Amino acid sequence: MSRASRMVPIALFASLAAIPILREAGLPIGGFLPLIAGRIIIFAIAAMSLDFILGVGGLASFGHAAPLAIGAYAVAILDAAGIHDATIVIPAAMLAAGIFALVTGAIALRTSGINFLMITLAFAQMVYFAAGSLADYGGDDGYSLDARIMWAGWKLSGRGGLYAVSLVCLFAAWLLFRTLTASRFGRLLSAARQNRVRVQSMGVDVFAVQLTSMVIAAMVCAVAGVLLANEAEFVSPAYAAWGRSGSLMVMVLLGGAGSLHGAILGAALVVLFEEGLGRVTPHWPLIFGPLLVLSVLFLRRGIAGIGRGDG
Amino acid sequence: MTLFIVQALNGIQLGMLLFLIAAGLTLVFGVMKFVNLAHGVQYMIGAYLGVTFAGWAGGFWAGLLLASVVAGAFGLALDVVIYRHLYRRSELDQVLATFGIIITLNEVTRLLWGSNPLDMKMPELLSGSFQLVEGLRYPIYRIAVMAAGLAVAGGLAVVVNRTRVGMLIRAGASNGAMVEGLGVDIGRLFRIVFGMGAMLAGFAGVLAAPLVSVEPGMGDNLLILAFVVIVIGGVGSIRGAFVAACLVGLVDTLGRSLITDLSHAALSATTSARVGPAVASMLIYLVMALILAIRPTGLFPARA
Amino acid sequence: MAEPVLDIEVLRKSFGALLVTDDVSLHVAPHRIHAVIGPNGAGKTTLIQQISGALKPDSGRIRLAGQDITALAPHLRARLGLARVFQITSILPEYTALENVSLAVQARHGSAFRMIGPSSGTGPEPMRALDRVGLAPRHAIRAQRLSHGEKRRLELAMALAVQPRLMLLDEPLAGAGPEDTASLITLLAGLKQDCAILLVEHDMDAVFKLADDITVLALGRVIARGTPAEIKANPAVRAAYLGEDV
Amino acid sequence: MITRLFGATLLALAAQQGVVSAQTLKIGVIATLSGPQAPLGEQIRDGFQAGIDSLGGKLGGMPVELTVIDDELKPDLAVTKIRGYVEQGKVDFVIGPVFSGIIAPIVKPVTASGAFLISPNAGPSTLAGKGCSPDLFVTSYQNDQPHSVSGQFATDQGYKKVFLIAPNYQAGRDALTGFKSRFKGEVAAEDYVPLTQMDMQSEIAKIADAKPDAVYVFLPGGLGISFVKQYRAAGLEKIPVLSAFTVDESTLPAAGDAAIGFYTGANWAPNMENAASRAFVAAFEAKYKYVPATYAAQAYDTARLIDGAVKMAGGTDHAKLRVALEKAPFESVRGSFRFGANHYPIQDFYLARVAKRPDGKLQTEIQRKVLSSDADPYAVDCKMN
Repeated sequence: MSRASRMVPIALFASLAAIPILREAGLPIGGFLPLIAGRIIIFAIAAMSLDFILGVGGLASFGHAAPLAIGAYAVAILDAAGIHDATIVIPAAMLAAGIFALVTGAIALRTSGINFLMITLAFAQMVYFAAGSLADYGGDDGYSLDARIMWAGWKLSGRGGLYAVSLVCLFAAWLLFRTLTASRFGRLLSAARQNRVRVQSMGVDVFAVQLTSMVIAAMVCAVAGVLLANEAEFVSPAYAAWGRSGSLMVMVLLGGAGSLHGAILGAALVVLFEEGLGRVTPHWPLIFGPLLVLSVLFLRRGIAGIGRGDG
Repeated sequence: MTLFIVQALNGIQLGMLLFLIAAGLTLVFGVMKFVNLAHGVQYMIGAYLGVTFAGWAGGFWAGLLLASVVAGAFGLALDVVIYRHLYRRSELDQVLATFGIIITLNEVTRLLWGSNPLDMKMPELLSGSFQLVEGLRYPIYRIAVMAAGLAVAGGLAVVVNRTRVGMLIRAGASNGAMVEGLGVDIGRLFRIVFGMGAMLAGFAGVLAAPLVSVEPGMGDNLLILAFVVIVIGGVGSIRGAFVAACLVGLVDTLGRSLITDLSHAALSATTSARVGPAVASMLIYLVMALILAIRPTGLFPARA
Repeated sequence: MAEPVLDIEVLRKSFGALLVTDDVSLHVAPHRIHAVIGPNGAGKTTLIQQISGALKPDSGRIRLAGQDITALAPHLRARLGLARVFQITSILPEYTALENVSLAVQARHGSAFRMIGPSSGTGPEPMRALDRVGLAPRHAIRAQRLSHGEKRRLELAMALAVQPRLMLLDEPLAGAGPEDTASLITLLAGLKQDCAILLVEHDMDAVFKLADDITVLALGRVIARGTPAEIKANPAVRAAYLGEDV
Repeated sequence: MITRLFGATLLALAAQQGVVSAQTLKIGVIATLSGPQAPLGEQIRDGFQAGIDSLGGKLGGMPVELTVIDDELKPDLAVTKIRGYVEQGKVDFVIGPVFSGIIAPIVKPVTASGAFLISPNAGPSTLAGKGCSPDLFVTSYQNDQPHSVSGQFATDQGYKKVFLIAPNYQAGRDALTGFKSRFKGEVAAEDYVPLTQMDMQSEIAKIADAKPDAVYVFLPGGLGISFVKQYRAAGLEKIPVLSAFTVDESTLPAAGDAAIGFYTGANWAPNMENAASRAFVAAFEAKYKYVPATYAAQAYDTARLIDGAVKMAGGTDHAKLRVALEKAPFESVRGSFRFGANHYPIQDFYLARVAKRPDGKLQTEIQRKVLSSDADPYAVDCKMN
């Protein structure tokens, strides 16, 4: 691994950790940057989980908003039942998303290429419409949480608390996916992307490898959904909309597929453009759109690939 | 029963509109391996140009002709300037770049024409309705849309099955390397296919303009439907696109009312009021997932 | 005669009206190279695909070392000792030569699903396999940067690493230059110490040099079988195939 | 150390600025300004600005520091943007949003920051009843009301059988519930269409088949435009269409002459006969070159409400402002206007009809009053104090 690719993630985590500290120290960061950074972290977790299956495993899911929304709805449903204990909410969210990925993945993995893209989209759309029909949880209007989740009696009501927890989750996700990618399992997953038939002819059940990776990715993404619900204190079917799946995919590809920390860069860029530049001008797509085109034409490996050459 | 016939007609008509968009998409993807998300933008541009040209040139027909041609030319220009560089890139690169094109052009449209929906007048000749059966009238314009779709389908069938270009398109869809091996100017073939697809999508946009609301982003939802169509039909297959477009059109109209009725019959009133509409909305996705689960490459895959 | 490693009985497969495998029976004995030849469209590739599990036969039976594998998934066939070298070179381009082989070894040990710990460390076996095909000095090179002939060798090393009972070689010499061909033939001839081989190859010189037994297919059916000498002398084969080609 | 010094200096600077900004009124407008629903957000933005302009650029005698925020119709994004805004400094009022799906998540962040949230359009039942808040005011209506107007009208007319259509989402289902709450006849069918549907033909076929006495539709935006065009083309003119948010000034330019004769339930229309309304419409059309719809009128009223309340409270003291706001000390373009106990309006509702003005533009015109001083049914559940 090159030095740059070791330094970049460290720098990223350091600057994300520094934002609230600097704010406490009185720097004029304003209320907006920590808020945006909080969302960058949450979307980075979701995007990184997508990068694991898409960048490493070559499974281009166009429905990754589904586990995000399932995580968020787990929060809503338990909230309505008066349950806010993180040690129940988070495992429940992960379990639900895992089961969803297990069932839909088993069907989706029969296809490949553009058909895989579309069948995963189809499953996410089903989640979207199903969420909209949950009249007890606000239907299409969404559901306002009574309270945020808490852990061992410690309430995540303050901004700082949720931010810290999110950052820890992102770091944990990064460690997890890095370990997985470097492991034999990760090698197999990547090998199956490079040459599915060869891996099969080595006696490996490619289907099982890919399905396992999809379940893991969905479970991690569900954690992002839990955090997103708590950050907004609101849950809505919009979390499962296809635009959201597309946006996660843009984060991964723009950041540099397969690099994991590229997902953080991609999430940062997308959120900064949409929510940062979006504050300055509603015409931000006029800048962001061409940027996407140029990044494809001139950066072959996303932002994380800048300066690394072709190696 | 009359309702059933009308619903079926509506389904076919929606299917024809979808086919016009899906035909270009499936060929571009089949022949060039190019995932063009911005294909829906061509539909939007067609509709906007149609409204504008109809205003300038005084009438629907001039608008239809001019807008189809200009939309096709615009698509070609995009192809020459940008898309051409993406042909040999991965599908995901293509997705990212053409997504960038979508959000840019949606915003440009908003800047040029404003965010308020526009009005397109129906041509005198085709406005009005005729008596389908006693007490039920059907709009002439819809029959015209259906006829246009069928004519294009027929024309494409002739081009694809009977001409040299068509032979190359078929060959390209099943084996691209072979076509190049034949010493054909593949770039020119690509541009013919691309221009044709862009023009058809623009044509569909003008046709739809008097029926729907012309607004920025109007192509996005239709694009998803068009992708559903080409995936169900089997990527690269015109025949598949035609069959799947009719299927999606019919499922979306007939299936929706059927599901609502079924859920009324099978479930209690409150449950069916919740479940029925949700299932109706996701029906085409259920159908697509089901078809792909059974036939992972779609109904009529072009590739062996 | 020892029990055959591969035992195919009255295999039949059709695409629509086209019968591509017409009651084919075939037996490969241990430590022998069995070549399948025939003109284009004879059904060789379809046969290979049915053996490897990519295609399902309409009827008939395939046994590997006595076990019925007719309906088994491809990766399970591989676990029973079926290795494959493809017509178009099939390797993992982003990994080094050593990593390619290591992965194959891990797959055989069943340790490939391990999620914790580094991916390396499979003992001397992968290096030995590379050495066997003459690629040991190139072990640290990314597979996509190897020459065509080296990629072929790497693929053979990967096939060897699963310690197969039977190796399916689908045109292993396709695209190789004269020098590569000569050394590959030597290498292939040595492989039958390890396992039985089913060879599909267009290069007739190579076939007659390597094969112990030959089965000739034409239009999906077996038209002759025997030793290379018998096949060369068979008038039906000469008429249907050799006459046009050689 | 240096950082801390630096920070202290900045804090001091910020505090100074705070003194200055106390003399201006800090107001944020949050509305949907991108995507297909943007025209509604633009009406709100322009209507509110027109309100400020009508008072010489000041509200309650104080200069206004106005920030416009686009919620993009994404609830979580709206929350972030609104939080970022209210946390930057003391905000007095947040005006918005357009849609009920956005108001629920922003109520808490806005009111918790010490600002008032005044909704110029969205009026969900949840916030009218148990979820009502002392710092939330709604200047539009409770969502059920515009629908129940048509229900009442249908009953008044003696329609026996009415066919209902709405989009397949919460507001759509609420709309039909609202209609049915005052309709005594038979419901021929309740037809829910996907929000993204482009084509209404199959609904129209069902109407033709059912032969109802009237049709009630709630089809906002593009859905309504498609419906209006296709309804005329299908030759169903004889069956009257009652509606809400389907034919209004935001969709009429696109729907065209096909919309003439459609009925809509409303609390205001551009031809409303009072001085405040006439002044508003004239000034609005002169500046923005389009006919205002109720969205703009309600936003205009909101600006005038703030003006009156700040004047009455003599400043921006929160408790005094609330008392003043509750008295609704302004002259509404709707004529009679007051707040109920849940801070939702009590007002008259009318049946309006689409017509062509002498200048060729289309607008809705009031036909007759259907409900007088109507209060929403959820107010009884509101226990504010």
